[in-house]
Amino acid sequence: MNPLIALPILIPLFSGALSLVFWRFRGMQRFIAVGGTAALLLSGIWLLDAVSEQGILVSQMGGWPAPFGISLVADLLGAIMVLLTGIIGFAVAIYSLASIGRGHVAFGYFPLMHLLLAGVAGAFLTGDIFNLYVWFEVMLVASFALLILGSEKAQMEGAIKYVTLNLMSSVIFLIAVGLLYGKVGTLNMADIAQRLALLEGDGMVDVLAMMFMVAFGIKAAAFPLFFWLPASYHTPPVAVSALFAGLLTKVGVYALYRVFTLIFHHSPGYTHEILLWGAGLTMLSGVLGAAAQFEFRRILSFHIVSQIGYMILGLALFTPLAIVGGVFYIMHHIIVKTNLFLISGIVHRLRGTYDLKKLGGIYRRYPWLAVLFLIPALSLAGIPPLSGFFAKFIVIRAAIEAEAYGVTFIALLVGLLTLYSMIKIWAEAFWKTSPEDGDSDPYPEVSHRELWLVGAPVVALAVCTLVIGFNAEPIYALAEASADQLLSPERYIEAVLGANSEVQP
Amino acid sequence: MVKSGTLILNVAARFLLPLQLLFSLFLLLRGHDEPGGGFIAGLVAAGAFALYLFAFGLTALRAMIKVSPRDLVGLGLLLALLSTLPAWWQGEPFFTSQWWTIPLIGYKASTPLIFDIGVYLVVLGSVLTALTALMATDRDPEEA
Amino acid sequence: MEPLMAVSIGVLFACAIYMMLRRSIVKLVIGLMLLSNAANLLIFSTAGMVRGKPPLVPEGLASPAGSVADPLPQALVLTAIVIAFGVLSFSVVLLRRAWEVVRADDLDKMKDTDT
Amino acid sequence: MIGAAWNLLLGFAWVVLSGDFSGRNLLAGLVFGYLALALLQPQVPALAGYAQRPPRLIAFVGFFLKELLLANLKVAFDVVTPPWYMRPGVIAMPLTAESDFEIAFVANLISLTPGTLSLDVSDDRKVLYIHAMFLDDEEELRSGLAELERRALALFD
Amino acid sequence: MIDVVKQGLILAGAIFMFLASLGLLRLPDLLTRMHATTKAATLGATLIMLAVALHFADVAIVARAFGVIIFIMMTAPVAAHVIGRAGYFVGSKLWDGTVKDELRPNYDPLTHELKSGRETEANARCEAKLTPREGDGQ
Amino acid sequence: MMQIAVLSGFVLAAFAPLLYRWLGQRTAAIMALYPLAIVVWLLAQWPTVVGGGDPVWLEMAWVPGMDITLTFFIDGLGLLFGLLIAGIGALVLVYAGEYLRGHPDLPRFLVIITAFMMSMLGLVLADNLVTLFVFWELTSITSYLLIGFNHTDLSARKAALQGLFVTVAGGLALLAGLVMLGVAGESWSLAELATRGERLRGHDLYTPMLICLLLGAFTKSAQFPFHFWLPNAMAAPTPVSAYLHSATMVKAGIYLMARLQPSLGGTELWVVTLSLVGGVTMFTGAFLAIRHTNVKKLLAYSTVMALGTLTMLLGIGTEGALIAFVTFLLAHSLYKGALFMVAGILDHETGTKDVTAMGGLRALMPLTSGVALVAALSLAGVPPLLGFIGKELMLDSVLGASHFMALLLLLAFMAAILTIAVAAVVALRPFFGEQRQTPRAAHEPPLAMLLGPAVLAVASLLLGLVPGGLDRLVGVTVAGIGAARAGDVHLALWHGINLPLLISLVALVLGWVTYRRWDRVRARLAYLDPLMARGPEAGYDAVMTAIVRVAEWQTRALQNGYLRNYLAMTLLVLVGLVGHAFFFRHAPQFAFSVDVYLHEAVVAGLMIAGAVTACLMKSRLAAVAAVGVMGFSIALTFVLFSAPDLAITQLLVETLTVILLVLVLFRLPRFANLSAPTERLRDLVVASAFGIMVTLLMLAVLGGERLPRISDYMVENSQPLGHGHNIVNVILVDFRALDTLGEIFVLALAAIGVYAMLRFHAAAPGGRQPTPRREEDDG
Amino acid sequence: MPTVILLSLVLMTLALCLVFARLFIGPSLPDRVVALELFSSMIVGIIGVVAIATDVPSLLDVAIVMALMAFMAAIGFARFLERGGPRDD
Ligand code: NA
Ligand code: NA
Repeated sequence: MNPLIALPILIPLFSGALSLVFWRFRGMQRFIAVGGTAALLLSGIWLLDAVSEQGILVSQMGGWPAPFGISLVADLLGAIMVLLTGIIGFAVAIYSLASIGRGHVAFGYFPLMHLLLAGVAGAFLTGDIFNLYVWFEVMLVASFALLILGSEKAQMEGAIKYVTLNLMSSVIFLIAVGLLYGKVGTLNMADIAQRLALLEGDGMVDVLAMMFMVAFGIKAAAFPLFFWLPASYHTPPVAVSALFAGLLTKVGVYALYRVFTLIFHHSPGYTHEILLWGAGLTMLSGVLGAAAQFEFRRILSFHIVSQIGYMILGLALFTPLAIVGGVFYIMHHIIVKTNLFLISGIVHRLRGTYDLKKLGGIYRRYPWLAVLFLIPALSLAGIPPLSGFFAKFIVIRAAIEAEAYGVTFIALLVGLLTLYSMIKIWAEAFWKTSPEDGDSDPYPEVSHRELWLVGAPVVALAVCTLVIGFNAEPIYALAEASADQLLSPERYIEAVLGANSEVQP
Repeated sequence: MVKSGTLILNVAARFLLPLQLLFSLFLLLRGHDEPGGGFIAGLVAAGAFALYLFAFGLTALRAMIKVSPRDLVGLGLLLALLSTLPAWWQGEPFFTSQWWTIPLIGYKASTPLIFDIGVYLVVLGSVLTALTALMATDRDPEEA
Repeated sequence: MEPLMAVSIGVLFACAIYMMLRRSIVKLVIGLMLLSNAANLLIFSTAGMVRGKPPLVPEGLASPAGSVADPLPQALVLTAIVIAFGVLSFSVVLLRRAWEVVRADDLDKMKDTDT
Repeated sequence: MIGAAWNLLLGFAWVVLSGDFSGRNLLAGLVFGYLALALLQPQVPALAGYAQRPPRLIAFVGFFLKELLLANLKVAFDVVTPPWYMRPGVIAMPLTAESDFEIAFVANLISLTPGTLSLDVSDDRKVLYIHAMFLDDEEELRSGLAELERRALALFD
Repeated sequence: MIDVVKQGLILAGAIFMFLASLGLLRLPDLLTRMHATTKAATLGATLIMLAVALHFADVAIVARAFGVIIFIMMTAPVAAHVIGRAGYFVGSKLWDGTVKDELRPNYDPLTHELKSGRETEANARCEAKLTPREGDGQ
Repeated sequence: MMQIAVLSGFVLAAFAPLLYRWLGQRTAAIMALYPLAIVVWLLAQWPTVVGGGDPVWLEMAWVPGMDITLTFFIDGLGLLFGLLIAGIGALVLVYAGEYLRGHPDLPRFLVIITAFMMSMLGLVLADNLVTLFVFWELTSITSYLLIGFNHTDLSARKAALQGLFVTVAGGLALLAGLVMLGVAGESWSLAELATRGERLRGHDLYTPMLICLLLGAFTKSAQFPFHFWLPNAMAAPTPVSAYLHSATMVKAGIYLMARLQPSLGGTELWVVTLSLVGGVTMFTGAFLAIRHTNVKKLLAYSTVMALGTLTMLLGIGTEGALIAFVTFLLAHSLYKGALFMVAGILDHETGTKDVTAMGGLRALMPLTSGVALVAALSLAGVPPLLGFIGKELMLDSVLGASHFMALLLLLAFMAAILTIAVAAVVALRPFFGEQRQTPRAAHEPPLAMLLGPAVLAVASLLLGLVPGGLDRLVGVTVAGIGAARAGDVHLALWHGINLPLLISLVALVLGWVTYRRWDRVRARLAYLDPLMARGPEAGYDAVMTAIVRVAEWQTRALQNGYLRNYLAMTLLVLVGLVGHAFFFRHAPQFAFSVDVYLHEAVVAGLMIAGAVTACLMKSRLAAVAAVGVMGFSIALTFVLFSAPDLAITQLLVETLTVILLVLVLFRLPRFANLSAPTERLRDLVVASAFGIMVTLLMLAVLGGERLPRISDYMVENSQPLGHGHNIVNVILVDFRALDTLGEIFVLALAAIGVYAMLRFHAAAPGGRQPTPRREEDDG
Repeated sequence: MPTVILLSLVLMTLALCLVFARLFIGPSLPDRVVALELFSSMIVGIIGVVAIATDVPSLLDVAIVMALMAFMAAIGFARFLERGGPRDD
């Protein structure tokens, strides 16, 4: 029992509410943005530390005993995700100070950002299936609003697809929750797990599993449910893209991990086999999508899809090592992907475009930016000894150990094509001479202060990537411990419901 | 330019507004025991203002409610959030309800009630924000 | 009643999906309205429907005399209705803005962002 | 207005003093309060005319309900029988009512009685346009409407 | 006795409502249909609410039942007025059997001005009243 | 420690630009001290490793959880490679400092090449499979950056990409192979795996593992058919070519195969594959070399030939072959490094790389020509140079090959002829004959540039004259890479007149003839151009094009921009998966009684009618009104089934929604019927499938086993503990207040979104800085 | 459930069907709005009867809200028409 588990939710909620109260005061909003996200980051660090020390932490909201109220549960996976949320939130907040225009601030950019983080953190911490739906919606509506902020044509077009398909996912989720409640009469996930075990052999369990798989599959942008992502992620201001890229799909992945390790783990031969197919096709279709693109952010967007495949692969293989790989992949990916989007934003700021055909000459003019790009880009492609390599290595090792050779082949091929995309960006935007070079100076003037503000988070995230790579052991140990927890759901159930809980009549 | 409302509608709005607002308060305070509660009450209040809006127009509405609906939203959220904290002060999990009896009138106040008031404000503020924004753009289509 | 509701909800969902598959944005939004209503009804009726016993504790009693309708799905639906309302108002306005910006009701004309 | 407030106050006072907080007791308190005010009325100028209002109101409600029922039957009869007996049309009814409230009140009353429906008030507020269903005898209709208006306005005197 | 009255009220209310719907379906034009709806439905609801008042016979509930009656009487005509006016002004077609229309000549569809046809006598008074007065009879 | 040295090497690399700022042009030469120090250190290990035959172990942990260590071990092979890498590296650094003098990107060059050097060192010293792979990939990336050094040049970028793509593709296969190796051998230590050959060769995974590993090795060391990237990599500055494409990177694949020889070698598959691929590569390289006039290309193809030879020797795998392998490897590194640097000198001094454009340079640059001659003689395998010993041993091994002896011999013989011709072209053509006008007036290069080739050429000569100095090294190395016994090796210039010598002599003569008729040969070969165009490189191009094609096709097919397709796809997936689970994993039970009053049925019917009407209406607002009817009917359902709170909420929301819609629709166009009938039919099918699915699921849940509810607790405790009589409200504000909190945030967010959409339009065309519009005055 | 009440409920729900028929037929938007308005008024009546039938006075609150708020929809539609929205839409 530790009531403070709620802090990572309450802090951004408070920041968002305060920010909204002070919507007329730009300075105050900027202050809250930094302070709030820093507090979130600190609470994330504290939480991970506490969970590592004390095991799974639970708090019963409202003081109602376990299956009746809403439980907040922080196991290692949840705590890791919260910490990552804090890191990304803080990085994006700093970046936003320089990259977000006054108009966006005046119309609620910062409150939306806080509340998006709150939704994400809520989803990671809740132990209640309906409450998960609520946090999904908080996150989703915040993302809707962020997506359209500015009302440009592309934003509108992207938003319609984003909104519609995500709402579809929410409705599928809701249907599944409704049916689940009708079936087992409870909403607490630990309780559900316990009760569904009683119903083993009742095929409805698999049917419900499929509904959750599709609902979360859409959120996670898995094949063939990812359409909303490439249609929209490249349209909003880049800080928003970065926030989305780092966190949103990962909430879907997290939900898949949670549900398919805690609740639906009884017939992996069926459910996880389907996940395996999904993972392979997701990797492949995402990376091919990127290969066809010629715009910085679109390439990155498609790669989100492809990388999601690796994460799902970890879950689908369902061996201890595979889960370790999946968790490791999530940690690595969130940082790297956010960073790449942030860098694309700097490139855009410097050169005024995301179009690779129109870009060029950055390597010559801004070598520091080139280095900063190479770190996450090569990490994304799984080049050692960066974080992405270890992530990929564990997953592939797990796949080979599980004798899933087909998907191993796909995973390797996708690694190659990922590198191809990153190199495409590198060659076109950085190495190539700019088509506009020779004109006096066609590019917007960027002040030093601004460059520092947008550069600092990029550097920090790059350092994270390097640290994860060079000092992979602690991260690996963390992922291993987390996978260990995930694969013994009885510990989660015991933590939430108490030691000798049985299904209460 | 079309006039905001008709004489009959205006009179009706002027009468119904206090009635509806009163009713909404009634629904709010009584919601813990009978059908009602912050959300329903907030919607009723928002409907009341919407009627006023249709009858008298945006300027009149702004003149009447004085605060910006967005402030209502922020305040409501803050209030709802703050209502979760007293429990923490008592060392209990967030959201644990606290009940006090207000001395003189014997009224039972509680954090759930404060929470419900927050809900009320948020609902009212949100709906009004949307409605006023829509009406404002409706008023001058060339701006779009 | 529940089986009848099951069928009705199925029809509602079918209508919703059919509308969402149209090319007109307005129809899309109407489809969204139908969709959320159908989902709410589903939660409500899957939990079981009871006539004339609302989940209220009579004055002076500690708990209702006899069984009452399950209050939990009602609370869930209430939350879901509110969320759906928020989302719907957002989508409605989004549709209007999209129309103002794109100047077309035809969703097929909104595919620049994809390829 | 002041009279009503006093009446309410007296009603509550009764409830508090008697210590019985039930609705029935409040009703009793209100009735007693009314009677007290009716007695007091000649001495207090602010209460002038207060005592007359409730009976007038009750009489008016009775009149109104009678009209409502009868005219409804007439429309109902026309609806259920296949041929149309009605002779609808829009007429302009001159208004004696002056204040917004009065006009609106009258207009709504007219709307509620079957056979007539207020469409709108002219911009100069002199005329109420009414859609009537049975214009067989326009003069009778007009006088009936005038009677309704007179009785309604009498409530505010 | 009360039970009989109650049941009578309920049935009467139901019948009036049914008639209202029949009228809505049968009557030939918008304005005549509105006659059916506004009154019959109000009457039906009123009767049923009286039955409710009789049934529960509790002050709080009776008050609520009367509340319903009053509210519906306050709102129904307003709604009818607004729709009728809007319908008429946007040019809803009147039934062929309509005998007269004193409004049409006084209405300017472009400016939405509605004259009374009596301006000449009292132009001055009209000017004075252009701005609606605050407050009313009470 | 060596690991620290390698890692600090990377740090040193990163500081190169800073150093350059302090030290200027001398930086490269000063930085060369670092590899030199490593050479010294390695030499210090010589007594242990070579003298005592004991590998030196340097233990270091990295990621123990993943079985990854940073342990280095230095045995004969490691020492040999280490010395070559660090030694030639030092020379190349000195050379490059001069070659790129004044080049603006010299600091960046130093960064990358130092990093490359360290990666290479790590690669050959690492004991752990994963660590080996880490350094392997680092060499790919750094070499990519080096090949693309002239990054503004499109062809350089293309060549860089090609090299990277091929080597990384192989690298990924290698990764799979290494993992299989680790899994099958239950160890991640190369040294340990070397002792588990029996088990590995018998393992089920042996064949796939070997194929994957060889793919990695072949691509990296430019074996046929992956050889094409290497000549293209000549787009790199010449110091890079001298280093990467002679001594180091391309040898990484060779190193790996040698390293794996004890664990995996000796099987039929191994022998056949390696000797055939090696032989073919050997011949291909030599044959293709002769077609070119660009001196760097000539050398590059001859490198391909050498790499093929080395692979072939590993494939033959006899003790003799392994001795030949080590000797040839060493010889090649020395002369090829020297020749490339000479090529760089020629390019640098004359301004051209075309051999036919040069002639008679001997007079202008005598030192260079001498160095070139010595190195070329080694290449040609002429005594008394080390190359000769290597070639003789090679031919001897081929004669002892167990498989395809004749074929291999033929290939080796022809390769030898061609190589001799190439050597002559490189070393004679520019320096002898009549003097020609070159773009730049040629003269002797600065000493720093001559140092490298001279040292290497002299080494070739010395080691050729005194090969006995290598005996121990070769012996230890050969013992380490799987020779049956650690035989005493005696390298000698003269083995008497034997078959290999005769073959060499014939080849020498024929090679000379070929050189004399080189121009004609080239002209003849030109006829083969169309055939060449269909070579493996065309395959590579086809693959690249295919990737883009497939990608575009897939994008068009999947991400086609049509929301309705996305939706339909999503729903079909859902219906498909759920339907499959429903019918195949589950025996649906539908046990229920229909207990309905007529009025309830009518209300349900109205609900449906409202929804269907909304779909059918031609007019938007009529559809809205129909939705309103549906909403009111739902509210009525809530009233009929004991949910007053829901009923109130539903009808309030319905009313407000209608208001909202009406306000918005005012501006919108009317419904248009845009879809074709077939599309509508398709949509109807999708929609019905979804509807039927939901209905069936509900019926199944209603008819199946149902467990008790947690809500019973709430009903019991709402008043006593929650102090409220309205249980739904108590749930909302107390039991599940967190849900409600989230819900009001959703509402607030939606309001902000709506507000921002309506009032804030950032994209004023042309303007970059969006401005808020009257942000203070609207509510 | 007493027959009279059942009968009334059936009668009123059938009446709802007739109203719906008008809404379906139209032909003009105001006709539909009138139908919707009548629909909501009738629901007030139905709620009253259900309250009696089930003896649940709390349902009256639903009726009050309905009586007080449902006409807003009609006002919204009217506003649309007055601002020049096409009446056949
Ligand atoms: Na008739
Ligand atoms: Na009338």
